[in-house]
Amino acid sequence: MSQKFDVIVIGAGPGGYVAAIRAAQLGLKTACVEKWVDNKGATVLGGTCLNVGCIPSKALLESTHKFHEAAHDFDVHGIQTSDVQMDVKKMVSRKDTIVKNLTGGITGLFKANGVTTLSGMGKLLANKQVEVTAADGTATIYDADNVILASGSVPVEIPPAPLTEGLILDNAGALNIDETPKRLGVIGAGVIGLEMGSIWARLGSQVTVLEAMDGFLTLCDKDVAKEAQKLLGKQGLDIKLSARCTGTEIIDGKEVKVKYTDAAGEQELVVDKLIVAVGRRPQTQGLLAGDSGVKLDERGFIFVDESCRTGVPGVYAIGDSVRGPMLAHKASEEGVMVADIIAGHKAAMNYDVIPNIIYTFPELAWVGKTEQELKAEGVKIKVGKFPFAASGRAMASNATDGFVKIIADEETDRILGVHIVGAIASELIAQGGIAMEFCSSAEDLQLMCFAHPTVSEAVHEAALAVDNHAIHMANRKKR
Amino acid sequence: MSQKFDVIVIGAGPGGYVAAIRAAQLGLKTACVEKWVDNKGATVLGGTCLNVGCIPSKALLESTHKFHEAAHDFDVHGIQTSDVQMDVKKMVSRKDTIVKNLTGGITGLFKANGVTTLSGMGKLLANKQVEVTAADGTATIYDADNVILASGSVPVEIPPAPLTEGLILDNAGALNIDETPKRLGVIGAGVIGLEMGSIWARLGSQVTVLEAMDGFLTLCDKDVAKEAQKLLGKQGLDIKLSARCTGTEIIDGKEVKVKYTDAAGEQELVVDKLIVAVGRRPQTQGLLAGDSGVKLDERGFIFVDESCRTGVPGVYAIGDSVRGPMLAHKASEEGVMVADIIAGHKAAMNYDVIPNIIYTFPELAWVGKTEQELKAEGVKIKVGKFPFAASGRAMASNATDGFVKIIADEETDRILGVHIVGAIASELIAQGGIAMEFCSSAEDLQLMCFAHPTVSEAVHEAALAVDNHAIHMANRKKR
Amino acid sequence: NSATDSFKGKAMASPAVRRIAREFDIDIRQVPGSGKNGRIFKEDILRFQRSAEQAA
Ligand SMILES: Cc1cc2nc3c(=O)[nH]c(=O)nc-3n(C[C@H](O)[C@H](O)[C@H](O)COP(=O)(O)OP(=O)(O)OC[C@H]3O[C@@H](n4cnc5c(N)ncnc54)[C@H](O)[C@@H]3O)c2cc1C
Ligand SMILES: Cc1cc2nc3c(=O)[nH]c(=O)nc-3n(C[C@H](O)[C@H](O)[C@H](O)COP(=O)(O)OP(=O)(O)OC[C@H]3O[C@@H](n4cnc5c(N)ncnc54)[C@H](O)[C@@H]3O)c2cc1C
Repeated sequence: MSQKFDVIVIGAGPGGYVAAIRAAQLGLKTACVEKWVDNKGATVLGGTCLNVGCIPSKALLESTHKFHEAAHDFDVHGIQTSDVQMDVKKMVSRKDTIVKNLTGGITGLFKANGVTTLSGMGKLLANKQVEVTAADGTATIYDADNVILASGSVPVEIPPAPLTEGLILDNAGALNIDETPKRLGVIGAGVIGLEMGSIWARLGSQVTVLEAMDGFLTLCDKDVAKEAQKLLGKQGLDIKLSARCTGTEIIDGKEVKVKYTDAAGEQELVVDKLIVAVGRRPQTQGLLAGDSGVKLDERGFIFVDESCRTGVPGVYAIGDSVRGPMLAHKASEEGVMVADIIAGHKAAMNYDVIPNIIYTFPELAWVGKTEQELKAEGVKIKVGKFPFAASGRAMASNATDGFVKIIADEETDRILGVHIVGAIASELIAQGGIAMEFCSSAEDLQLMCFAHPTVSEAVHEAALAVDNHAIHMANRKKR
Repeated sequence: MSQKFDVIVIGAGPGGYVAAIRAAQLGLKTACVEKWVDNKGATVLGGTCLNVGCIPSKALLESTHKFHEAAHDFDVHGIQTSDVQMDVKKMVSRKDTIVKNLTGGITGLFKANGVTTLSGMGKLLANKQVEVTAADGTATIYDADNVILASGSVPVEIPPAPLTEGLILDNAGALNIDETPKRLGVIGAGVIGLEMGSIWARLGSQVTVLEAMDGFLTLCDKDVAKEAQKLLGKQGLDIKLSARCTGTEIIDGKEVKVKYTDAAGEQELVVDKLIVAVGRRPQTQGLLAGDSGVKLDERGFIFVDESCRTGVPGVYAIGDSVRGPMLAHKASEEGVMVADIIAGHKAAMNYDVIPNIIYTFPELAWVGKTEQELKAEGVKIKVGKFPFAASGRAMASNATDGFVKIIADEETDRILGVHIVGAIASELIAQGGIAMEFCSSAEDLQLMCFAHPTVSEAVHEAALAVDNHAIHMANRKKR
Repeated sequence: NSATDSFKGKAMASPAVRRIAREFDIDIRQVPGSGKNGRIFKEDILRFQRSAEQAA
C-alpha cells in the first residue's frame, strides 16, 4: 500500500512551503514535493523567490545601492573616501550565502514542523494520487486527502532573443553576472527589468532598457510612473518605449547585437550582455496526468475559484501558477488560506489589499487602486499628496525624492489607494495595507499621532492633504 | 486700541507653530510669539525641535551612521574603500543647512497660511492679553480671544556639572561639537544621552555614559532595554549604571575630570568633553503675569486638563510645558486638538497611542504599554516575538539585530503594546500605532498580507507568534 | 463626514471580524460595535458569538 498524507504540496516556493508549514502546524500530516536541486544534486527548497527571485535580487540591490551612495552621496555628509570599488565576485558570493542560509532555513522549518520533503518531480494523478519521480528515475506513488499545486512560474522566452550562455540571460543568469558589463541591454521595463537594470547602472554599466509598450509602468499610478521615469532617467537608465526587439546576433562570441524597431524605424544596439525580462508564465509542464481532472484556463494558469479550489474536490492550486499578481506574499497568503480551508476553517483572502513593490531607488510601492483605474470606473475621488522634500527626516537622511499619494472616495472618505515613491516605500506601504484592511477613512489617518521625525509623517500629511489640511505644505486653494 | 487676534500662540516650536498653522487654516486670525533669534538677531521659528533637538540630532546620527557603515560594514558587500575619514566641520555645517531650510520653511508656511509672527518675549496678562517685549525692550500689548501657551522646555542643569563653554555642554552645545573628542562623557543614559553618545562613538570617541539609576532604559519594555544594552555595549558605549555625578573639575582649561560614585565607591573619569543630558524642565520663566490666572502643577508644568485647558477660559497650554511625554509629535497633536477646540469642534487626543523612538542603531521604538507595566496592572497577556535574524530582507540589508514584540490581551486578543528594536524601527512603529488606533487584535494583523521581502513581515510574524503560529520561526511548544 | 459609515460593498469590518463572521455564519450588521461610529472589533463579535451560543 502506498504511503498516505493528509496534504501533499507540489512545489516548495513561497506558496508551497508556507502552505506545507501551516498545514503541519494545524496538525495535518503533510509532505512537500520539490524537484529543484543544487549542483551537488541536493534538493533545494524556497522556489523562485529564495533562489533566483526576490531575495538574491534584493541582496544585490542593497549592495549596489550602498556602493552608489558611497561613490556619489558621501561628500555632502562630510564623509571622505578615496577610490570606492566594487568587488563584484564578493558581492555575488555574499548574495549566494544569504540564499543558502534562507533555503537551509526552510529545510530546518520543515523539520521543526514535521513536514516530509519528497525529492523529485511531482505529478498529480487521478484520485488525489501524486507520483514523485526521483532524479534516478524511480517513481513512487503517494495517496493524499488533499493536494496543493504550487508549481510557480518560469521566465517567458522570446524567439528573437534565445538564451545564450553568458550573453543572453534570464533572471537566473542575470543574478550571477560576476563582472560589471560595460554595456547592458534589458528587454522589458517591468519590475524585474528595472531592478536588474538598476543593479548594474549603479556599478557603472551603460544600461539600455527596451520596452515594447508605449507607456512606462502602466500598471502603476500615473504620478508614480511619471516620477519613476524621471528619477530612473537621471540615474542613467536609458529607457526606450515602443521599442520591440526583432532579433539578436552574437558577435565574436562576446557581444550581442540587438535589433529593435521604435517609432523612428529599425534600430540596433550592441551590448555586452542582454537580460530578457519580458514576463513569467505558469509552470505546469508534466504536472498533471491526463486524467487528473484539473483544468488550465485560456492563459495556461491552473484554473481555480476565489478560494483556490480547482475543479477536483480536495485539489487546490496557489501562487504564480494561478490567476492574480505574481508575488511571493500573494502566493504565501494563498498557501495559508488553503491550509486553513483543508483544516476545516472558512478562510478567505482579501485580494483587494495586496501590496506591490518595485525595489528601484527610490522604491515604488502601492496598495489598492490607481487614480486612473478609479477614474475609469467612474468613482469620485479626493487625492492628497505630500512630497518627501518637505519631510525633516527625509532631509536628515538625504533622501528627499518622491512622495506619498493617498486616494480616498469623495463621498465616503474611504481610502482606495496608497501610492508611494521614496527611499523606504517598501516598508511604508504596510501602513497603507493595514489602514485599508481596517477600511480606514482618510480622516482616520489624519487623527492619528505619527512619530517625529519620521518619513512616515508623510503618510499622515498626505492623508491631511486629501482634505487640504496638510500642515507642512502650502495646500491648494479650496475650490 | 490694541490689535486683536482670535488666537495668539506663545512659542513657535512643534507645539506652537502647528497650533498656529491649524488655527489659521480653520479661518481664525492668528499670531505666534517667538523670542528665539539667530546670531544676526532675526527671529527663528521651530523651537527646540528644529533648532537644537530632533532634527539636528537626526542629521548627525544619519551622517555618522553612514560613516560607521562605510568604515566597518562595507567589506561584506564587496565594497572596497580606503581611508574613510569624517570631515566633522562639514558634517556639522550640513546639519546647520538642514536646520536653516526647515526653520525657513516654517516662516514660509506662516506666510502661506496668514499667521502673523510677533517677535519677542511673550507674557500672558490677565483677560487674555499678551504683552510682547521686543529685543529693543519695547513692549506691545495684544488682545486675544484665545491664547495657547507653547513655551516648551529647557535642559535641566545639575550643580555638580555647571555648563562650561566648549567643555561641559547641554544639547545645544553638544550639537555643535566640531571635532571628534577623544574621550567623551555623557551624564544621563536617556534618549538624548544615548543619541549623543552614539554620534561620537561612531566617529571613534571613547564614550562613557553615567546613569544614576540602577536600571537601563527602565521606561522601555524589558526585552527592548536588554537588547539595546547588549548592542550599544558592543558598539563601545560604556554605560555605567548607579553612577551618580558628584562633581567636576576643569583641568588646564581643556579637560574635564568627572567625579562620581557607583556601587564600588568614589570614581573619577577624565574626558575631553562632557555632555549633560539629565532631562528637561518646562520653560515658564517670565511667561505668566502674576494675575494671569494660569497655575503651574507641583512639578512646574502649566496645569491643564485632558483637553489642554488651563484654569482660565480661553487659555490653553500644550507641548513640553504641560504634563505628558516630552515629544514633538505629542506637542503638535495637542496643537491641532486645541486649534480644533477653539474653532468649535469636539476634538480629543488619544494619549494611549503616542509612539516613542530612540534613534540609536539599531533604533528602539514602541507604542502602547510594556510587558512589565501590564503585568503590574495584572492584565493577562500573550506575547509574540520575531527576530530580524529570520527576515530575508533584513539579511539582504545586513541589519539583522533586534526583533518585533507584540503584546496582546489574552482574553480579547486586543494589541496592547508593540515594541521594536531594529534598523528602521522608527518607521515600522507607525504600523503598530495605526493598528492600535483601530483597536486591532493580534489576529487582525495575522490575517493581513505583508509584502515580501520587507522587514515589515516581522510585524506580521510577531502577530502570528502571539498565537504560536509564526511561519518563518520554530514556535514554542504549546502549553 | 463620518469616518465609519458603512461603505458601499464590503462590510466595514476588520479581517478578524470578517473571519469570525464567516466561521460562525454571523451577519455582521447584527453585531453591536463598540468603536467610534459603531466600528466592530474582534472583541465585539466574540462577545456576540458567545452570547448567541449561550442563548442556543
Ligand atoms: C528576479 C525576480 C525577482 C522577484 N522579486 C520579487 C519580489 O521582490 N517580491 C515578490 O513578491 N515577488 C518577487 N518575484 C516573484 C516571486 O518570486 C514569485 O511570485 C514567487 O516565487 C511565486 O511563488 P510560488 O511558490 O508560486 O512559485 P515558485 O517560487 O516559482 O516555486 C515553485 C516551486 O515549485 C517547484 N516545482 C514546479 N513544478 C514542480 C513539480 N512538478 N514537481 C516538483 N516541484 C515542482 C519549482 O522547482 C519551484 O521550486 C520575483 C521574481 C523574480 C524572477
Ligand atoms: C537633543 C534633543 C533631541 C530630541 N529628539 C526628539 C525626537 O527625535 N523626537 C521627538 O519627538 N522629540 C525630540 N526631542 C524633544 C522635542 O524637541 C520636544 O518635545 C519639542 O520640541 C517640544 O515642542 P514644544 O513646542 O512644546 O516646545 P519647544 O520646541 O521647546 O518650543 C518652545 C518655543 O517657545 C519659545 N518660547 C518659550 N517661552 C517663550 C516666551 N515667553 N515668549 C516667546 N517665545 C517663547 C522658545 O523660544 C521655543 O522656540 C528632542 C529634544 C532634544 C533636546
